[in-house]
Amino acid sequence: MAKVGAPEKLITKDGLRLDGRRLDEPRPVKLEVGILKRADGSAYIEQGRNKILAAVYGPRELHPRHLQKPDTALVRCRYNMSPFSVPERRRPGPDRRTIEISKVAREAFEQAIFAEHYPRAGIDIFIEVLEADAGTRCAGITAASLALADAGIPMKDLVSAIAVGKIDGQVVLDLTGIEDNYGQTDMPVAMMPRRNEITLLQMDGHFTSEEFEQALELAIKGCKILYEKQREALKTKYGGP
Amino acid sequence: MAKVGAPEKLITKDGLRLDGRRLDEPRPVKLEVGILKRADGSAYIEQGRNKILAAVYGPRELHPRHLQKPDTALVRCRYNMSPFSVPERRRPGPDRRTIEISKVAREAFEQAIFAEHYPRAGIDIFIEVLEADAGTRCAGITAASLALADAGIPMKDLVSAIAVGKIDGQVVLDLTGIEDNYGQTDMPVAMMPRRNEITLLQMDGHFTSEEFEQALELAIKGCKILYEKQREALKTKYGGP
Amino acid sequence: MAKVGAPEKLITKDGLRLDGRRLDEPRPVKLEVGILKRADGSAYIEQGRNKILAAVYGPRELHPRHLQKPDTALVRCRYNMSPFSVPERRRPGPDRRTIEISKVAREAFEQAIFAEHYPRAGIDIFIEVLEADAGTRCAGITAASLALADAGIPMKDLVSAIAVGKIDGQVVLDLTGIEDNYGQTDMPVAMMPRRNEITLLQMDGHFTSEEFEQALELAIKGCKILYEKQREALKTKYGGP
Amino acid sequence: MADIIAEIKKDYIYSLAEKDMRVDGRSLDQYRPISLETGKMGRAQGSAIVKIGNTQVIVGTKLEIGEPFPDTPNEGVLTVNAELVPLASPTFEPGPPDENAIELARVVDRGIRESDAIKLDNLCLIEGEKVWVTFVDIHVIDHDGNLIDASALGAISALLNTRLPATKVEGKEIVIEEGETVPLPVVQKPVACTFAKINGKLMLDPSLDEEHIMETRVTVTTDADGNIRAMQKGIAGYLTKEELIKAVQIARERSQELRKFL
Amino acid sequence: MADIIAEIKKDYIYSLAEKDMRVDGRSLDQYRPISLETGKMGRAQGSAIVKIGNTQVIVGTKLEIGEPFPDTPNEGVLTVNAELVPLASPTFEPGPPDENAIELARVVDRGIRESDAIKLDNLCLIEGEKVWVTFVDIHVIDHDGNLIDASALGAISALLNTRLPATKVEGKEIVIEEGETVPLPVVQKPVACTFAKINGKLMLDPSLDEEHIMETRVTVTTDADGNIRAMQKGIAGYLTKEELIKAVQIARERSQELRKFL
Amino acid sequence: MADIIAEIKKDYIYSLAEKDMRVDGRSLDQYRPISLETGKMGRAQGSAIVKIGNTQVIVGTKLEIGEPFPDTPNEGVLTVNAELVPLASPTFEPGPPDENAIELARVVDRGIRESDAIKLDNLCLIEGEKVWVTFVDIHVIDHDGNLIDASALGAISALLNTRLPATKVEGKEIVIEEGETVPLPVVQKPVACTFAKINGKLMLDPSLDEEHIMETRVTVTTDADGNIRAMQKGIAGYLTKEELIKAVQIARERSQELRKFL
Repeated sequence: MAKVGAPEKLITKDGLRLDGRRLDEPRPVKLEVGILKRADGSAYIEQGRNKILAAVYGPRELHPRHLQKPDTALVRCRYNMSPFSVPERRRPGPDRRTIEISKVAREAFEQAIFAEHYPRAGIDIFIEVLEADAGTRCAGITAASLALADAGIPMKDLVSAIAVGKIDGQVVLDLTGIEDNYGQTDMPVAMMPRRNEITLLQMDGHFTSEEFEQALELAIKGCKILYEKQREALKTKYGGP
Repeated sequence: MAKVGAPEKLITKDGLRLDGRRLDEPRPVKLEVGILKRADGSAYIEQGRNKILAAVYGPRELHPRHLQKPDTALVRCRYNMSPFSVPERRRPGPDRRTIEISKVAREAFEQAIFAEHYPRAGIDIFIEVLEADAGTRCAGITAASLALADAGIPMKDLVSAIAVGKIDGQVVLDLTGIEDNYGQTDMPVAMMPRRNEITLLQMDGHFTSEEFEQALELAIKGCKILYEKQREALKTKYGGP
Repeated sequence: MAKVGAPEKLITKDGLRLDGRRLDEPRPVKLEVGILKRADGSAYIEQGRNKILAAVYGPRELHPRHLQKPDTALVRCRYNMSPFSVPERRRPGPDRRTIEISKVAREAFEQAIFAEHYPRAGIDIFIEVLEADAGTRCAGITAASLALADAGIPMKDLVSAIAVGKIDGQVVLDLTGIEDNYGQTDMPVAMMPRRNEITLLQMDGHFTSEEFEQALELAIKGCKILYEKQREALKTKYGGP
Repeated sequence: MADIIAEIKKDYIYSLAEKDMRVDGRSLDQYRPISLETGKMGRAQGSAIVKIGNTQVIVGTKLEIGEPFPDTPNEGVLTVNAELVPLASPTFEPGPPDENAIELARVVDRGIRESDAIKLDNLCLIEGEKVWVTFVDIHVIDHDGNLIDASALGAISALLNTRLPATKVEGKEIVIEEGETVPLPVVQKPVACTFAKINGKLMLDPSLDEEHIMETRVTVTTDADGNIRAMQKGIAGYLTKEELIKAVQIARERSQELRKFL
Repeated sequence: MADIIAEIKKDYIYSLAEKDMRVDGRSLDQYRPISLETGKMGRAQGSAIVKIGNTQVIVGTKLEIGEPFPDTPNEGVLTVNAELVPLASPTFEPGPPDENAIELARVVDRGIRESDAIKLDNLCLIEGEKVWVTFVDIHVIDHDGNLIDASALGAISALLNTRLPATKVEGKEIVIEEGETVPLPVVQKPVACTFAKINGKLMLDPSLDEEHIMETRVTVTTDADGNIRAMQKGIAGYLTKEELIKAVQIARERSQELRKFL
Repeated sequence: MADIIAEIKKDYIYSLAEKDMRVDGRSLDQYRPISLETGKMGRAQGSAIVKIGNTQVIVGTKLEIGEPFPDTPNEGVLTVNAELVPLASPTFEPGPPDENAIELARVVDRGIRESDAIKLDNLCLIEGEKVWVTFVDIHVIDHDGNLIDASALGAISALLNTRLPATKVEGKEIVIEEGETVPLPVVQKPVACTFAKINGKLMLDPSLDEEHIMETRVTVTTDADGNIRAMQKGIAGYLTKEELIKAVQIARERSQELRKFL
């Protein structure tokens, strides 16, 4: 499907991508922890052009009451995009895409959080995309993971996330918007890197089974890179060895 | 009001209708009881081109609680059309027409169900139109009545329903879509045939008082025909003399 | 900003307005108390072309329960316009403008009502605009104040309201629709006249600080005129010295 | 307490019904006092304020130029809407129309539409492209029973009171002739008569107290020639064939009284 | 009580899982009995009724002429929607699609879209102006587990069953050639295979009882050539790299069985 | 417990107010520290990040070509929207804007509109047909009091930062000149100053703790010439004539400080 305005190639002759990255190289990442006053925990991520805030409230009393669970906290997640985060102004409010992303992002954390420590409570994760350029769900999860830690929510491990994909027939790490639009495949992955437990995986496009295995390896490698950056950000905020 | 695409006549010279029926003859009807596994009771009806499912859940605990009635069950009904049930795709969700039909269909059953046997409970009737060709509220009620019986809900009598109308100046039984669109009058009727209690009656178009009486007689006759078919369908499922 | 269809002047050579009023003269006002049977209190106002009903229900049991306040009544207000109250048919239901007006009108009364006499209760104020010609929020508040009195709700004082504005560079009382559309400034004010407490003030347009003071004086004067009319209307209904 | 009072009221209404009597002294087939004013709503193209007893309904009409439906390219469009604003009753809630408001609007709509009250083909401006859309907005302001008859009477009355701007068609443009108006082409006078069935008796024009305890409800809309144009059984309960025939007969007679107000 | 029964069921399913067995006697990578009927819905342009065990899904397609998206001016539009109507399960509520219905529709949509199943460029009528819009409506009527595979199978089957009106373009007008139809250009057969992970074992085509206690869920959509076109991990829990690779492998094999129904 | 702490805080703020002092050491007519960054949001046509104390608001502008309103056929359209996203405060709920968000947006909107800050007639492309629509989206991300002033400052700042694509009109077509942009024609700098009334004292720029216990609130929006362009009393409570005049006077003075950031 040739689309309007497609670039001729996404990988140059010297094997680099349009923004100069190697195939297995993530975009530059900047992470900051604890940047909001009202939230119980918060973090900010810049990954390429992506600019995303995450905040956590809780454990706190859960309303309406009939949602309370007698033996565990209810984890909720809301992924939202600001109206000015995308090329065409976005109408405020959830749409089908953000509802699905909110669901899978929540599910990526349910495995990690010791929710059973807080029966009847609510733990709310908010991801606000301020500027978007592909991979926002992964970047949002990476930031939300830090916001959870900043809020003091006990977790088995941090959750780290990154997308892999296929462009010009090659498996690559961390697609940009242009690579996502004109490439063949996109596969966001989230995991707890120390435990090798994958808690989010979606994929669309085209992979042979060999490519899938290669991509999965690369995603795991990418998550581990993000994991180190997350730990650094926490150290910057909280110190430690 | 001459409409686009109207046929010249709805009754032929030999006194038959476009589909070959006599004036007082219902469309072919096929009824099946107990065709869904999850529902507490269910039934399927084909009446002419109409294809309709009905299911019943309950008596069951009613949520939200403030709807519970201390001395009787709350009977609810939802008449819904699938997006592909009509010539132009229908947007999912209720509209003014389906809300009104849901109301009058529920009211057609409230008289029949021994709701007072189940204080605080809810009894939910669902009618899903899969293919529509006039008379769907009546066919849906006829099917829902069987679903209620299949769910073991005690009733004073089965509710049977059929529409009468006027086409080319003549009172006829069980209008098709084309007869409804280009005829003069439509009058859906539901009743408990053994008790001669009419629990639904709507009418629009044009009847003299004589025509109205004639139409009402015909509707009662039609309901009684449907009633026999309902009893047969229950026998097929549950046996008996 | 010259608008389509603007009149050349809003104040004539002899210093009168298009409808013949002096600059500091309110429109003719007609007030009636107790005109609805079901409401606990009601009133009707005509002010120029404005025709507005107000009704009060309460103090009454408040649903849903989680809104109940342990030490005071909850005051609610709904300002609504009928579909036929404005030149172009208005779609039923609240819009941003009516939601804001409902909020500031409620706030204009919260100071006046002894809500703490009725813990856990609800007091509902409804304002229905039947015909609109500028100043409807003020006229609605003036009427609602009478409806509160008619419902026997204890208040520190009646709330009286009127708008002031600037047309052709002059500060004037009680704008008509044409004056509002083609004038420079609109400033609705509500107050408890005997206490000199201003409980609603909004303004948009252009005032120098001198004009603002002049306008505020005029608004207070206008509220006091309305106050006398309110008292007369209550006397007509309830008698007294 | 409320329940006990309701029970006492019910017993009283029932015992009167046995003697063909009603709480407010009316006979079974008698309306409460009716009043009707038209043209009071200055922003509406037509309007009516109807009172039946303490029930009060305001109906306003608005006309807009819009598109016809594809299957009736040379007819204007009629839209009837009802708002049960919470000012009118402690049981009405703010929010979009519920099933009661929708039923009310649709029953009134069918009465007008099915009696061909408006010559919709006269409201076509450019076939398949531009027609007059007539909005009939029913605004219930005081609910003391029998909203259907008050609304139906108000709707047809407001339509009879409606004037629309005179227009000329120039090519594909509609030119409004400033200041000139023509009456809406209303050619039939449908009127709804609603009965409560209480203790087996049919009571015309039920008051709210009667509605609270009625077993069922039926509305018969007739035209000036005595033909039936729309019917609606409402709420739970049942009617027999004989009861329906009787309701039709009374409606055909009593509707003439209502029609005198038009 | 419900909790105790759930606990007992869970223990039983877990203990069977250890022996690679399932409650209904299936092997871990075996589907329940499948049936598929097409073309039964007479108002739809294409339709399929799918049963997998007791799970039943009806899919209908409708075609309308509409506008293309600005970035794909010469392609038709595909819209997939799923309704979890409350008739199908005591846990489904009336109302707009919730997150489960939306996820279901989007997973099915991606399978079709990403496998280029429909030649969307053949559905362009006038570039940038008029294209065929294909609505795929998934109507779940009995929910006994694994709605994704049943819906995906139903969707592609309904599309293969779809015929659209033959058209001619005359200037800027689309002329429908009455009575003549052509098949929808469907060129690929994507099929979804969903696994529940229970006690560490991957179970293909989970029943509702299995879904109630599964640790996590993963769907693999493949095309006829064995390529992966879409994946979705659902609900909480996790998968290892090895589990994902295994799921892909089984899906590539077992999907061929499903494809025989097409 | 929460109540007791609230009570103690209130007493403390009240007793300080008597001495014209505030909890954070400010004078009554003093703002918290203010910072303002523009142009950081790369997908917006203009943007600003405003901090007043711990309160943080991001405003982004977007421009689209759309239709003018019928009564202003040769003017662009301005739309101001505010989202109180739940990330910003434990009291904000997801969902459509509530009355607080709507009031916030409308107060900011009136300040811009009524001061004629944007030359809307310069945003007309084809009279009566095509104009620039300017969306101003206020995204509150940390709520520590006085959202109105932060949002108003952010809005005018983002507008001043906005560049729109250069266009040529060729017949009825709008041709975007790739890469070339022109500034949005912003000609006035309205600024809002909000006061809390606490223990009878007017406190400029209330913090959240002050807002929790304030008796009433008033906002005065002035232009660079010291004229009043919009006012809004908020929440319950009252103001006297003298208090209002004083608020206007302080706003006229202090707004100049805010305007230095623009």
